[in-house]
Amino acid sequence: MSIKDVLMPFTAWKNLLVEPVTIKKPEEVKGAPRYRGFHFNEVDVCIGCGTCEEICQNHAIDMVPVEGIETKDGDSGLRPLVDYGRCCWCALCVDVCTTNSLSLTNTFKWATTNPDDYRFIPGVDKKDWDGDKLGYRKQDGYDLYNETRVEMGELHPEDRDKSFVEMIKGYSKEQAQKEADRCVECGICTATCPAHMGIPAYIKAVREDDMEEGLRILYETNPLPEICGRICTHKCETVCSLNHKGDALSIRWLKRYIADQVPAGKYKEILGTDKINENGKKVAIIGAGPAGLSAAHYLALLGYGVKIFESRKGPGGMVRYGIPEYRMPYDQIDKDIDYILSLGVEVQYDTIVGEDIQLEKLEKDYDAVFAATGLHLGRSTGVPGSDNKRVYQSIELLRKVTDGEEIDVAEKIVVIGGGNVAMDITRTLARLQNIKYGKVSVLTTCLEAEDVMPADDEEVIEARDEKAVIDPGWAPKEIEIVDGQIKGLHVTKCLSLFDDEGRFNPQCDMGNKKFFPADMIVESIGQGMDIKYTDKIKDKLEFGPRGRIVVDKKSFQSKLPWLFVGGDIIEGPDVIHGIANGHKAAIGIDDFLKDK
Amino acid sequence: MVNHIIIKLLYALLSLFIVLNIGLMLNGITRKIYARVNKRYGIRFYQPYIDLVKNYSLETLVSHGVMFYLGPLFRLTSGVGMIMFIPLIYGSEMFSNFSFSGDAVLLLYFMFFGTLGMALGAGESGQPYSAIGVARGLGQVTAAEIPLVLSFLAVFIQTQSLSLTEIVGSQQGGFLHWTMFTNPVATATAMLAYLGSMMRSPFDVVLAPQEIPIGPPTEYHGAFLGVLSTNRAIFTVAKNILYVNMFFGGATSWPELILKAFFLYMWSVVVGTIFPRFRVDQSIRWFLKVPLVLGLLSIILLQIG
Amino acid sequence: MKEIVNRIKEKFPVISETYQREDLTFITTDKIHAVETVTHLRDYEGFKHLVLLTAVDWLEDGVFQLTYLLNNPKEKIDLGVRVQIPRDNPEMTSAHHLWAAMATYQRELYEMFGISFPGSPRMKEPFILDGWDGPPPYRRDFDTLKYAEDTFFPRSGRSTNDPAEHMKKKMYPEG
Amino acid sequence: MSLEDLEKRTVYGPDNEEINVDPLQDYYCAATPEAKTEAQKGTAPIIEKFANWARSESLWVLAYGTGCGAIEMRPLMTPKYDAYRFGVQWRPTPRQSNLFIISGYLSIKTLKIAIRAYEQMPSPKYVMGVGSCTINGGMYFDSYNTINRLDHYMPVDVYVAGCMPRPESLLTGFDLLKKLIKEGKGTGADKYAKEFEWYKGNQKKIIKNWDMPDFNW
Repeated sequence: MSIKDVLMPFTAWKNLLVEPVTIKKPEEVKGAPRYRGFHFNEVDVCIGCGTCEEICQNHAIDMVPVEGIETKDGDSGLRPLVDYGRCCWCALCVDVCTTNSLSLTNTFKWATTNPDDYRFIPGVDKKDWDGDKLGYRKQDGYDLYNETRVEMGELHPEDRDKSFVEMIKGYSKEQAQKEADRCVECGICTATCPAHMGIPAYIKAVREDDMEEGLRILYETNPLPEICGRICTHKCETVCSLNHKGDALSIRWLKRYIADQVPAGKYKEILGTDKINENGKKVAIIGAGPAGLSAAHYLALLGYGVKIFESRKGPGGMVRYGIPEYRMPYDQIDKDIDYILSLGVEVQYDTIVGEDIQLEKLEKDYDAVFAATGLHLGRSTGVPGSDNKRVYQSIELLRKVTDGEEIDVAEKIVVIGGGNVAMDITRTLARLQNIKYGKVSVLTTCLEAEDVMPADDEEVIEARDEKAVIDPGWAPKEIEIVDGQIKGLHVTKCLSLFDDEGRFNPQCDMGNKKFFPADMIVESIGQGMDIKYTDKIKDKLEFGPRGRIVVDKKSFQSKLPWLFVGGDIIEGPDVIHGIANGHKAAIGIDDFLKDK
Repeated sequence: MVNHIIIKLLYALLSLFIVLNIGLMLNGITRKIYARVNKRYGIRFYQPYIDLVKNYSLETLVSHGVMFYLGPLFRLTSGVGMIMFIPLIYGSEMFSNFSFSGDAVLLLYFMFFGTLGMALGAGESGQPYSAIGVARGLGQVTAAEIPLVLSFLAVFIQTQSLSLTEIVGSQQGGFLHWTMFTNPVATATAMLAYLGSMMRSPFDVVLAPQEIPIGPPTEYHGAFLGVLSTNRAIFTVAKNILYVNMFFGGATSWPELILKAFFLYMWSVVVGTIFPRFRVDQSIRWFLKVPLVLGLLSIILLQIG
Repeated sequence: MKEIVNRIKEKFPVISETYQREDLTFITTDKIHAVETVTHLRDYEGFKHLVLLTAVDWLEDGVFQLTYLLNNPKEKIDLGVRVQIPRDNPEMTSAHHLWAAMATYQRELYEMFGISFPGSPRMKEPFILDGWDGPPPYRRDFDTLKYAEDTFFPRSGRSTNDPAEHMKKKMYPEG
Repeated sequence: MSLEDLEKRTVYGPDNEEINVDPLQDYYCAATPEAKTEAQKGTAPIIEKFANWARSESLWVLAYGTGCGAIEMRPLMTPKYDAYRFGVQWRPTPRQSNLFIISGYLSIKTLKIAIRAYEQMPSPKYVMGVGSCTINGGMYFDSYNTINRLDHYMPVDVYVAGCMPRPESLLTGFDLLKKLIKEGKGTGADKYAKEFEWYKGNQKKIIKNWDMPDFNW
């Protein structure tokens, strides 16, 4: 020990007069800018998907209903309740939040005598730190799941615009699993899907590469997965929680993937439908469309003898006759339908109920009747000139294409209508023109402006890729006809579609006019139903708005106990509503007949 | 005569009260200084008062035996006893308390008495940490006390007196008459021994708050602890006054006394604040080296001189 | 590493080997030869240091996998000797005579997995779990959550809703 | 120590003298605690108030770092936070502390120690539960040997949220506790005495190997 060692410590005494390093007011200390303090939830942004609850390792989050927040499509109405008796501020809930509504503020001081205070709903129960600017939020580019969906292979426009080959290639196994990996299993989609399909469950099956389980889940609620996997309006994807901060999950393509993987021959074995115990009761179904087939499937499984009366030459209804082949190949339709028919369902084609066979006879011969005749009548715009023979209904043209009949395609065509059917006919005609003339000259116009067009965005984009012109926002006024030949369509700018009371009442700017030259005009502004077969029992039925038959929402039973009605003539029009209706009607019929 | 004693007693009690306050304030201010050297604000200077009140207001119950109760009492007796018999203010009839011609020896006895009482009481608590603390404490205090007694002896021999009043009296007439200057070797010895008895670094292994909870008083709580800290305040000041009387010319007024006591106290603070802790064996070895040699030297020098 | 494993292979049955890293290898041997192999490694191959003895519960396969992880301080390499023992009535030869620490590991495994090492000192004394009377808690068929809920009074008043079910109930009350 | 060590027994000295040993009598007070009656409090409210002020301004802490939390406690003693200026001091022995800080989870083994320490503290004594684990199990909620909520085993006066709470949060907890004590609401020890049977029952349900006296200080 040297003298230095003894004296050196004394230098510390200089600190006596130095200002201490102590924080003077520790109660004012704030956390670091990205400190993980207490939770805050932007309740309006949150959709209550419960992903935060799912990821929480400590079971610190409960999903609870909150007064004033309603359950609606895409919003469960639940909000996370955090228990600070469990939370460990790992912020996984923030990282996984699909809407970015959940954050951690940088306030972290909270002492209390009552531990139950530590259980609160962030954002709903007002706290001092609500609205703190700083704190922990999900960083850009840092995600626990992929924000962009796996690209779906498509045929290039130049490869597809001359043929009716299916343009969507479908996912490979790697792609499907990668896409399925994005699912957060929130289940927001399930309620929105009319058929309430077990979406998270079958996506999980894709992730785990268990196709048989996936198929079983599909068939629980949907007996037409190949069809739905291609042309479903996928309402599920619009409410998908991933949609809030990236692309929605490709739920539809994943469904198709499952169905595509399983060969038709294995269906019966996987679904365990080799042997069905018949119960001896018989049900007649009018229409072999999605609703009718769906009902037939579930009734057949329940042991009923099912016979379908179909007016056309083949099964499938609008799926076959209304949707072009490039979207919905016929062999895939057959795959689904053949399986249903293999369950013992009979179909009598070319039979129009009301003409070839009377409803009364069906009532007598069968225990119950399910009518799902769909919307097969085209609607006309009724503008001057629309009675010309070169003015067509899209629905008729599509039917002709399916039946393989020749269509006299003109060189210049105008399509009126902005729905998916309008896009279908536009693209079908474009292909036909391409085949016939080697060039495309189809123009599609509709009342709705671009952003409110009812057609799916991808349909519009693809139609444009195929060189069709889409010019929305115009109201047709007159078809110019010279010597019986169509010269074109006069339109005026459409300003608004609905009046103040929400009724359909388009307003036009008469000064803003346009002329679309054409040799042929196709109207595609919606379809009507033909329920003439009910004429004799009309008095016993009840009709709602737009001439729809009133049915019980649960069982689809009409006022006549033996008559069940469903499909597009009740709800929709779309395929998934039809399937859901068919399923519910099947259960309704079963309930009705069980005790008989 | 009785009247005289009663008045004396009252004055002694008054001085006791004053000393207690000085002790608590010293304690608070020291810790404040200590904190500032450590670059922090430290306790409020009146914190020792609050702690004292709080300790007395806490529940006190324990049944470790009679000696356990007597331990703090012995300790307090030593502090109070010292004050009772120490001449506080030179020349003041009233504040000479009960000093008498042999008081220096009695005071030395009181100094050890408390430690011993504490050792017995803490020992009875059955707390192993207390036992360790007691063993360390007794070892260290004994080692420190040998040089201390030697230095006192030197002063006694020098002044040919065992009366503190006389010893102080012999130092009057200018600061050069202080023992500090007349016998610097003895003063140095005493000052080193002083460090050992103040329970500050580097000699605070007895209390060792981290390794063994708090040394001998581990089991003492509530009012016991209150008594102990009361004594700590009184005893420290009493010891300082003894030193002032022995080596620094005593005091003729209260301010002088407080000032001298404060600076003397600072000596242990200056060292204690910055030095790390000695182990018991290290401190015993140290006391038996430098201070012991110095103590012996002081006596030998007196014999020669 | 490879030479060592080859030398071991000559003397003991090695069921499989995994070359994890340059300085870390695992070999699997059978129950009868495990302790012998470990002894041999210690005495002849310089693996003087026992890093750990641990167990893995392969519930689906019905086995416990014990791993004796040994370290050769001179060569700075690690070798793990794995052995699988049946899950029902698990018992393993004690190796407490090789390293003093082994007894502690074996005591822990007895307590946590219920693997018995006959002859291991103080094996049946409680080690970490004081007064435990449930099944060995590290076994995977032991449901800790249920045990905790039954035993430790979780704070009541928690309830949660599944978003999908809640939405179906709210939006389609008719079913 | 095991349960046998606490049993009464007779030992014999060198001269065959009989010595009766009753460890519970010799080392512990086996009497159950008693709550302070209203009468005791009511005698001199002003004194009680003054005492409460002193108690609140002189919190001597027994910090039980069970695994977490000890690291958040230390900064309070360092120059940066310097909790001493608020009258908070750390005490290494339960005998001299009046605030017991349970920072984090308690396993069955540590609970045993915590209970003994709590019972050794002189009343009025306070308990501060720090972190999620003391409130509802925290991240160890499904552990097989970690208790879920502290208030079943000892009365908790103040909880501080966090996992672990930062030193500033602890200071917030001290402030709240000071307020409570000044208002005369720091009555955890009385609660413990009043519901002694309930607390003991809970403790004994968890600590199956109960080898200590029912009450000891």
